[in-house]
Amino acid sequence: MEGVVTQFGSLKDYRKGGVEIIEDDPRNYVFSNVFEVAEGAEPYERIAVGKNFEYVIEAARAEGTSSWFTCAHDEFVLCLDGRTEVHLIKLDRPEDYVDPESEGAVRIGEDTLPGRKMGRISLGRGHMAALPTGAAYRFHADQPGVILFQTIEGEVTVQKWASICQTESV
Amino acid sequence: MEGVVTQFGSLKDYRKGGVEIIEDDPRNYVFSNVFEVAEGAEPYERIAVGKNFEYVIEAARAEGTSSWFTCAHDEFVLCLDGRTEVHLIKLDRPEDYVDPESEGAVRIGEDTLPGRKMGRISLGRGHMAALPTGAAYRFHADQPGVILFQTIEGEVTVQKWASICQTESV
Amino acid sequence: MAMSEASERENANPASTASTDTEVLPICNETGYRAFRAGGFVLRRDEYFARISWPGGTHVIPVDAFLRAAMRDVSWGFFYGVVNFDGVFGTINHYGEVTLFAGAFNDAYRNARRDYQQRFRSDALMGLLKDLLGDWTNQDFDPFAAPMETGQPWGRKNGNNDAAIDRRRVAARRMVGLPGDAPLRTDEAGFPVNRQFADVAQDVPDVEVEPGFENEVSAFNLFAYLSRSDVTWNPSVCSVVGDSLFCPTSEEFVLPIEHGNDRCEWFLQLSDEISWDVKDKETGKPRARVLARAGDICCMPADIRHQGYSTKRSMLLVWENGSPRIPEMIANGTAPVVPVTF
Amino acid sequence: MAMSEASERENANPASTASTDTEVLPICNETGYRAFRAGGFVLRRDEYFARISWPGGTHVIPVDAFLRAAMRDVSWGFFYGVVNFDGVFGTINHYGEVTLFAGAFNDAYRNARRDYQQRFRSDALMGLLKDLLGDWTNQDFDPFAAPMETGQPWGRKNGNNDAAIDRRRVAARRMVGLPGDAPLRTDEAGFPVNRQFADVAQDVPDVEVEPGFENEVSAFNLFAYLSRSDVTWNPSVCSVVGDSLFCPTSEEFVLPIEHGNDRCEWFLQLSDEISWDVKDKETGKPRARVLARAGDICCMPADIRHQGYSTKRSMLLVWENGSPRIPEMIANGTAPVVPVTF
Ligand SMILES: [Fe+3]
Ligand SMILES: [Fe+3]
Repeated sequence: MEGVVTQFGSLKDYRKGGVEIIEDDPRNYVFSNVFEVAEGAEPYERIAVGKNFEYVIEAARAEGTSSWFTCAHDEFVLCLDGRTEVHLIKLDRPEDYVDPESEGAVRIGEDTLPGRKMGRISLGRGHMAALPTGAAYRFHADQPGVILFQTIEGEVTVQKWASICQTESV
Repeated sequence: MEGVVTQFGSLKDYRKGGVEIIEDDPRNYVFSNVFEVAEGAEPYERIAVGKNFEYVIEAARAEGTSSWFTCAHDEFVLCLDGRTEVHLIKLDRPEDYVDPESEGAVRIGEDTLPGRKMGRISLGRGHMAALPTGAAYRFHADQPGVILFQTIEGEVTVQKWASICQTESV
Repeated sequence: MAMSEASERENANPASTASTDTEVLPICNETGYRAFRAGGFVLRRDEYFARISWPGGTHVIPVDAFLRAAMRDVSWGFFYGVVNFDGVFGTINHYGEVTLFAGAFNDAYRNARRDYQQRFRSDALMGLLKDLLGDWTNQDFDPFAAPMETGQPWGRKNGNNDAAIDRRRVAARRMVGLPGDAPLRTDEAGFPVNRQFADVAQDVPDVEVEPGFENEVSAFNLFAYLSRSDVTWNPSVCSVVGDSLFCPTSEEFVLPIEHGNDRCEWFLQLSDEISWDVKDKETGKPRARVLARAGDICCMPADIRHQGYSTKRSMLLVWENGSPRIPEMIANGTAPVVPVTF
Repeated sequence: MAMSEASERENANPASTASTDTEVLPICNETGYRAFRAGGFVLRRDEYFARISWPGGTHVIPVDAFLRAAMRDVSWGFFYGVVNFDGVFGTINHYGEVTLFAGAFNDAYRNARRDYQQRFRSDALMGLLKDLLGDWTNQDFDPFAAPMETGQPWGRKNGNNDAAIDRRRVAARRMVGLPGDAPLRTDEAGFPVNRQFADVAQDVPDVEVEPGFENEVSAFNLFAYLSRSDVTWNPSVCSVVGDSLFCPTSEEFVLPIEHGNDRCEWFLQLSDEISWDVKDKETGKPRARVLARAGDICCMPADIRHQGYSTKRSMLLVWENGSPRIPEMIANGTAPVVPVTF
């Protein structure tokens, strides 16, 4: 189709929609925008933008190099803006870093981890990568970008719904 | 279009629909079927099947020769079944038969009327004829048929809504 | 479901002080369509939808449905009563003035006080809607036609179809076919028999006229006349007794509006069948479903809205009372809701 | 707006004692279509409409809308919660059993006690609906496609389009593109880039894998994957964390159903924009309108029904929780209406 333009958002260029009320409370829709959330976030602060029982979607600003994370279950990361590198290490003893029965990612306070290098992924916009159980992962972005996690609520999950969500009818 | 069949009703072949109620009174719809009404009618009995303030639609069974009618305003007749002849006479003194200020048709009890012959129309199914002001008219049908009048309520108008209209949900 | 000549005349009311604040907005570079503003309402179209906004609200209607509805509203001169384009948006005729509304006949909008309306001079809003129809109708789409008779309305601006949307509705003064009155329809005049009425007899009444009565003795084949209608859901006056108007029409697919009656309206089904959805005029709640087959006659009460469905193209005689005293009676609440009680 | 693998499995519940009384009726000579019966419901189609009847009532739905809705209901295995084909007719999923209803989510029908419903074994009703879709879909019509991508559904029986209606919905077990999991979409596999996503980059992530980690280190271009979707409004599972299902989909024109949620459902708009009409689940009264643009994320509460409008084909990530304990919580009323309070 001639001249078709698919509008993806970015940190620098997003237009937020919103909830227009007829008879309801806008809070019921838990409406936010991941670029706006990432704009106001610290690098790699994992802010919940969606929550369904224990499951969450976290949005993060990718900027510079993150600390290492690990998790006792699969997670997935989706790049929505910029270019982000994912570094993966197979931990020798993941249970030293995360309770195997636990849920959600944990942040590791060390820079060098005992394990084997699994690989490196460079994610562009729209790319999704697996963050497999038992791996440690960290990110690097030369320029600010936005990534999204499909995971479970855990100790790294930041919840500040009242400050990110729409509370009044547009 | 191949095999298209347009369904017109007739005295011998009509299928009545009806009102299916969700929350209402079927009487509000004044629902009847002109073929059913004509089926149960005397020849040329002009039974109101529609009424809107003073205006009416009358249905009649056309069968044999009718008496003469006249009217102080235009009327129209529509043939819905069979073949009906309309005979028209320009009355010399219409005011002898109908009050010029009156509404609705009047039946004339005479067989021979003083006036000039205007013409004769043979109506088939779907044909409509004018019954102009100041004319006398009568009908002849060899076989039973159905005609409809667009007119105003008058002395010949028979109203028996309760016996022709739907009163219960189908 | 038809309009009277009276209401057409009343559309031009020079004494009206209602708003004339309408505006044709620039062409959108992306879609090629113009936007249109009537007071606080802005109407835009894109590839698929008409998008309506007003202070405090927005609404979306698929553009096929929107154009079909707008075409009837324009063709009928805003019509009797309420023309609901759908459950939210529409017009109310005040005979000389017209209200454009959002949510005015929708319980939820009203209860939440989210309904919005503005009143315009009829001629001002009519001009805007005609411009809108001209701009938004592409060359392949005929908003008067049944879906099997027309192309699609979708996509970016692609030509015009002024021939379709500028069709003049014919109104007989006394009866179709009388000398000097509305003419019969013929192949030569551009009215071929519709594919769905291919079997309808085209015979003419046998008329013997004595000299001097050529203007009085007259008959025509109404069914043949209707078989040559080139539009759907567009009643036109065929015979007139005072304010009593026989307005037959040919119907196929779905009546493009929910017509909110302001008075009683009669339907005589001349051929085939139509199903009618009947909802409460004010709230939109379903009240009844009417199945009308050939020979069935019934009245739509004054407090309902109705929408019809006709698979086989059918002939419907809409019977209206166009008396100018009825708008007054409606205004002061003395018009009856049902025409007959028994 | 997606379904879980779990609910698909639950569709076959051999212990169910619900009705299996369904029947394929003979072909209608006039239209060429079969009729179908499920208990007291009889479904017929003609040139323009699906006509539904049940003891005490009838209903008409334009057949394009009906086929698009039925296609989703079948493809989703009756789905979570309520699938409203329109304001009157639809299905309720009980996970192994399914209710067919008329008026059950319509105030007027319920208050007048004119609503009607019957419960069936899911596999029995699913078989009937698949037969119906096969019979009622003509060769030119694709009920999964956007209007600008398909021919019309109208007219008498005219061939079949089994290829369109038998498309298999792909569900990833872990993530699309992992070895042995749901494959990527390519030209060769019959998934060209959709015309509306012609500008979407088809680059692939740069993946360096150390030997032995080929099953672990994996990434794919989700946007490219979605740009090659050949259907609209048909979420499919792309990545799975326990019961957390990412079910992205491409959307164009109108969501063919009003989806009545039985649980919270999240929408992350990945590209372009969708407008959502939100109505009360039980009564159908309008509650809100949500405009979602790229990057917007929001939740549909469990007590609403929603219908979306997307002009430009857009990418929507539907996020579902497919936990088998949720149907129990819904049944005993302990499932939350909103996912987060703040
Ligand atoms: Fe009407
Ligand atoms: Fe949904």
